[in-house]
Amino acid sequence: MSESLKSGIEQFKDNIFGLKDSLTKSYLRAGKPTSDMSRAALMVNNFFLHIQGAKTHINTLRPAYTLGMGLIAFYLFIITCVSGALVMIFYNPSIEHAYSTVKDINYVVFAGRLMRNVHKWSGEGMIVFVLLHMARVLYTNSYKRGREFNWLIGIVLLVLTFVLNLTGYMLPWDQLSYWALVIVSNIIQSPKELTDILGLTKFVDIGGIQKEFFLAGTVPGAATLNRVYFLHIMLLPIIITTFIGVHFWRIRKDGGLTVPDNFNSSCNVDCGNLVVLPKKTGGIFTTNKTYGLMTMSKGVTPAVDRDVENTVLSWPNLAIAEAAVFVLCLAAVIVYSIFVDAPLKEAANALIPENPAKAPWYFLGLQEMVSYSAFMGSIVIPMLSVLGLALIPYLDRDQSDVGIWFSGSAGKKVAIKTLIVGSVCLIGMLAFVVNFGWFRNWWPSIAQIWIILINPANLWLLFVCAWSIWIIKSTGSTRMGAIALFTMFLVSYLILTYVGTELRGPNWEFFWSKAQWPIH
Amino acid sequence: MSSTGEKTEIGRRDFLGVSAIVAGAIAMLSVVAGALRLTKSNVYYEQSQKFKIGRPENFPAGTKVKLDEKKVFIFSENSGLYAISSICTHLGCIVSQTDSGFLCPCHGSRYDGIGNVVGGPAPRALPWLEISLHEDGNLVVDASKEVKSGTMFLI
Amino acid sequence: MIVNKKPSLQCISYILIMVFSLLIFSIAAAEEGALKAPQDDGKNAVSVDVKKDVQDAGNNEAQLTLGKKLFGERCVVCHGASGNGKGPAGVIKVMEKSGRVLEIHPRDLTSGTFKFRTVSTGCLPLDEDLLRTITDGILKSFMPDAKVLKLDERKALVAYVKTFSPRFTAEEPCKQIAAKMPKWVGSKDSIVKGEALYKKMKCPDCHGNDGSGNGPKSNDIVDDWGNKILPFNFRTGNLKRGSTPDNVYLTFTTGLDGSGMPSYEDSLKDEERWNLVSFTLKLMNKAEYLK
Amino acid sequence: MQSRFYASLLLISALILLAFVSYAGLRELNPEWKTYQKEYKRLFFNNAVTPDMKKKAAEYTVGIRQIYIKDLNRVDRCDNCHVGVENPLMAKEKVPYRQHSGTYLKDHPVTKFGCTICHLGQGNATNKKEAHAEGHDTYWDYPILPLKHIQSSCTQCHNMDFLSKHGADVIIEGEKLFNEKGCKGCHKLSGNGGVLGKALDGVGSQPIHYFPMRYVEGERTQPSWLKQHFEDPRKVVPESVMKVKLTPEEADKLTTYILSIRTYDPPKIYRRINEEPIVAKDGHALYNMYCVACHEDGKLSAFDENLKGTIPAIENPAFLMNADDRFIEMVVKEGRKGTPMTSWQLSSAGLTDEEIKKIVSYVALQRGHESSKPVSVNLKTGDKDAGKEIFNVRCALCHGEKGQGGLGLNLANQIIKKADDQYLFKTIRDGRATTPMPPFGSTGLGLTDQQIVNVISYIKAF
Repeated sequence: MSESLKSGIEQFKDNIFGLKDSLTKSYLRAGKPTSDMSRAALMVNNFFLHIQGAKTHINTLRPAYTLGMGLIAFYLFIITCVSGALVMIFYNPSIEHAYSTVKDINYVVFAGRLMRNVHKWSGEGMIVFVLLHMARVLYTNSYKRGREFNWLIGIVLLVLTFVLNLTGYMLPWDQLSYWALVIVSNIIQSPKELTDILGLTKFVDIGGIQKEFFLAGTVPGAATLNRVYFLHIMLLPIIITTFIGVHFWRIRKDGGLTVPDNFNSSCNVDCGNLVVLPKKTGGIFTTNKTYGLMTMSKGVTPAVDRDVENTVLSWPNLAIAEAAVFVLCLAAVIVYSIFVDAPLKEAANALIPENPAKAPWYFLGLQEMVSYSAFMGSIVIPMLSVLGLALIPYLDRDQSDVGIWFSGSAGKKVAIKTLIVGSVCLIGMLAFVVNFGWFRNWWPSIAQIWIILINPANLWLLFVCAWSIWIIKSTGSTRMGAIALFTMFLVSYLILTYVGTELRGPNWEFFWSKAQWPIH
Repeated sequence: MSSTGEKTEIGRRDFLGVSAIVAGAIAMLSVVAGALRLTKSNVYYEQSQKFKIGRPENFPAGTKVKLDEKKVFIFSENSGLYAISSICTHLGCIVSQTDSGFLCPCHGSRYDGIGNVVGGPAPRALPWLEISLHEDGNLVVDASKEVKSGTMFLI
Repeated sequence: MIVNKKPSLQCISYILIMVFSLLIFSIAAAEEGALKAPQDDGKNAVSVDVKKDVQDAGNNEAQLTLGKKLFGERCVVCHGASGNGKGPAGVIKVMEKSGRVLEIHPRDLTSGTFKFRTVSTGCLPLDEDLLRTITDGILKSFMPDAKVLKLDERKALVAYVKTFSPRFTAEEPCKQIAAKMPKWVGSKDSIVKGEALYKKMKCPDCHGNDGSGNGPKSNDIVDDWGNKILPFNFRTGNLKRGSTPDNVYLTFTTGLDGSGMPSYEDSLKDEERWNLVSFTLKLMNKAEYLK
Repeated sequence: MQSRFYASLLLISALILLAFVSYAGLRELNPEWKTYQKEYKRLFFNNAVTPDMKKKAAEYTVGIRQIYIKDLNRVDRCDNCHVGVENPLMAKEKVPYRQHSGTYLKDHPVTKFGCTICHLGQGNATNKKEAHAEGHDTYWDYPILPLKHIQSSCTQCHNMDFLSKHGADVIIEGEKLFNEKGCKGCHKLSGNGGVLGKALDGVGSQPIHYFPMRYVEGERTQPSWLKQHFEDPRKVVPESVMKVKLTPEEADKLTTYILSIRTYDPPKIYRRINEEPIVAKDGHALYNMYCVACHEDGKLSAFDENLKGTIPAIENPAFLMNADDRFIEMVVKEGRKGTPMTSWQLSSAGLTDEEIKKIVSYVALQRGHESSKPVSVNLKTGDKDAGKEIFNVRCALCHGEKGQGGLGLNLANQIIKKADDQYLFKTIRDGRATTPMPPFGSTGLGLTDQQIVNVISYIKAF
């Protein structure tokens, strides 16, 4: 009895001294990552890491291939969330206090201005990197072989990124917020343009209902701010987090990142810098291990049909790469935020709009199109564009040449040709519109339907479609058509955004530079 | 699996890797530290703790006044004026005046007429607050400054 | 599909693109041409038919009778029955935007002195000068236009107005001065030169440094009849005789007889006068003439 | 056992991050106000003479603070830099360490009033540029109020009577100018006044964007705009028809007064306004308040290039001789449609009948003793068509073919219809001395009485 008691105390003592080991073991399950086996287990057993494979293809780790875009976009999202939470501690979503609490964040919160800048810039950075990530996926032909649906999810994430940014700048309740709310609510209402023409408004006023639902009134007010706040900090983050999860999960399920069919297995010197190459024998997948884990998923799965030679262990190769990119990303955002302040305009004034009332840069391409027709520019054309982008993987079913930039030199030529033709024609069209105006300037009493049907934005959309189809016809490859279409999209977004940001001044008039703006 | 030859081969790499991870960890810690500092509020949206209560002649000897908004009792006796905080030293409820002293409604702390604890969980006496005379002739109570129990303000 | 299967289609498409681009550029180029100096139609149109018609206007009785009748109806109120500028309406006062009060004295037609001419200073105005003034009126002075009258009626008025002053029978008409605007008028260089001349010729004494007519002498000027007059305020942008560069040039060249504005025909070279025009146009903020 | 490339990337990024986070941290720990507070502490300690004061100075802690005034819904952080405003020892130091001038703080304790209630500026801000809100890039609607206009803040709580007894001379004179230059002739304030200009209610607290700043010279602030507008209305608003021109000194004073017209009312416990005694104003004062901006002394009949019409000389004896009080009162009450002359009765411009009567009798003071001989006019004999013929040749030059006015007055309005026939007849027959309206009667330009009657029947039909 006494002996067993003593041994119990001894055990207890041992347990106390053994706490460090037992905690580590319980956390790591397979022990420290000292062997290939335990390194693989670390990846598989960790909740946050298990969405990635135990082994990673070398191609995935080549910076020149992925450019890290998707990862950066994700990290920016993480940074946005954390900095957003920190800013939220001080922000008060009421029209009386929203503005002054944001001012407080700027003035009396320790590093508050910096944190707000980080939140703002990482949010805007997301737009840039989501777009770049999209471009990378498209140009490396990586939306194929089971990845079609993930492209769709990516499109959803793109739209969500825009909407999150939009709802974000509505919160400080400054002039920008207020007039953005006014403009956005009227954009939401703009289907009325069409229902008016069709005479349907009196039966079902879709635009009006949407607007009222969004504003909870007829003009932006306290209730609107609460709705936007709810969207920005709760609904949209939940949705986007979910979709990001699905997006990652699908990457894994769809067989990881694309790899060229003829990936060069004999790795050159660069490769040695990037990863620690496995020895010819002794890797976990080359010995007597089974592929049990992998067979749990159906379809094309990583590593099974690949040469094991071209994969390396994810821990530490992938892990350190991801850590490095994260720290780089954070450093870049903080440096940028130290030197560039997020804008905060005058307190909201419902009587005096800003002139020009410009949205943030990423919407100015849209605003340029809105200046032709609200309904087409802000609803139909963006919807058609998103639809067109979403359908790319389904209209281009050519399964060859995945994982190669531009699918080779032919694609590069098409991209360059499209870039030149697109820029010249779009700039030419804008020059025409700036110089001569459009229907309303020529025939002031013209019916709105004609402007809805025929306006520069529509013509441009038709031109883009025609060009892509012509490319398909002339090259005989739907893949080239996809490259042409997407290049046109990028060119349009860039040029329209540039024109909207730099060349449009008060009253949406054309100016070569901001220095020429008349002072208000 | 690990031989001595392998160790020397990757020794330099390990140094690079370890220093990178350490530097990364320190950098992240500094960011976290800054973020934590951020959450501490630098300014408070509170009214000034100093307030005027009126002229001395408004408080003839024998006056007992409770200033609800300022959370303070003012007493005037022949020997002078004194102010006692009405905030219970236990958990911050507002005490009420009884015949024998003060009573806290929340957890039953009892104080005598000059604020000393006579029962309940209160750890210490109700604080006496500083009274001073402003240039314009008004009395000023500073709720942020405690004075020793029994300190009278002499007019 | 093989690329070269239908070479013609590709060819046509390229041509279409090029045509589209060319079209845009040519439209842009055409736009530039359209922006060139606006037409000065009103004035030209008048002087053309004036030349043709005034010559065959005889001094016949019928014309003078008609002229007298019209003058009695329309002009007497201000210019008086004897044409001495002392009609019953008297002096008209105008408060400029700047708050300055201008006193407008109707022209004394008996002196034969007229401001708006196309001949050298001291000369009698040509018939077409008078006809232009009667037809278009004088801006800002309440001398109304007479466009409701037929050309014959206006010519009759000219003929009648000429009877007031004996000078019209005694003196020979002078040679007309034509304004031929050089291309460089309105250029920056010309404006700079003009500004130097403006100062050199002591224009600021009356018109002020910024051209607003408030120079140091501006309150002491009287016209030939001893009435107080105010120097022109360029800032208003509207010259009484019309604000085209040609009119400004003519004012410098012919002077405004009867007022304090001298002729610079002899003291400045033609080129210098045009430089002065450039600077004046700038003072009047006539962006359409500036380069 | 890591890849060299990514490990180096991590190391470099981490060092950059660390460097900049440290930089940002240092920057946060050393804000602009800290240097002021440190310097203040030094000065305080040096200036202190008694050991008590020395002790107080030594106890002074450097740190951010704010004045939160719940009743005014304001947060002022000005005292982070203007540290010594309440310290008598700092009376001779430079701004921002100096004590507040005068004895204002005695009656307006900082803890109760804060700073921006009087001085404006951005109370939230903690750096000079944004706190003073000078320059458009600070994005604050109310830049700090220049000291010369500071009295405009007093009216929030005090009435003019009080201010006149306490040396607020600028605003008193500003109000006087406001009343005497006829501002209310065009601008409504609290329901009284004309309609040509914008109503002035709350104009002193309008945000900067309310004022078109394009032509404003120097600082683009409300006071600059107002001042330059009063010196030369068309300089800042080219299309303005405002007639008043003030000297720079007057403009400053009027600006101060206009800036005091704010919408924001402090809570009642702050206000010291007793009901201002309503002093009945005499005809002259009323004339100055409402009429003088356009009619000036009532003796000049000039074509006004701003209003694009001739402003009648209403104190011209030649006019008063023919027009009786009843007619003038009717014009003032009803206004002249189609001209800038608005209706002044209670429902539209807020003037009581009594006030209008006072104005009329003031105007009528200039009337001579002799009144014109009555004539008999029978409009029934008038021939409109014949009148039209004469009108188009003789009258239209000045009055316009449709009577719309020009050099001559507008005739196409209800006042002419209601006007006394004798008045019209005599005006046409005898003309109006000292104006361009000539006598058209048989002794002047030769119209017969019948022709004049024809013309009258024509113009009454406009």
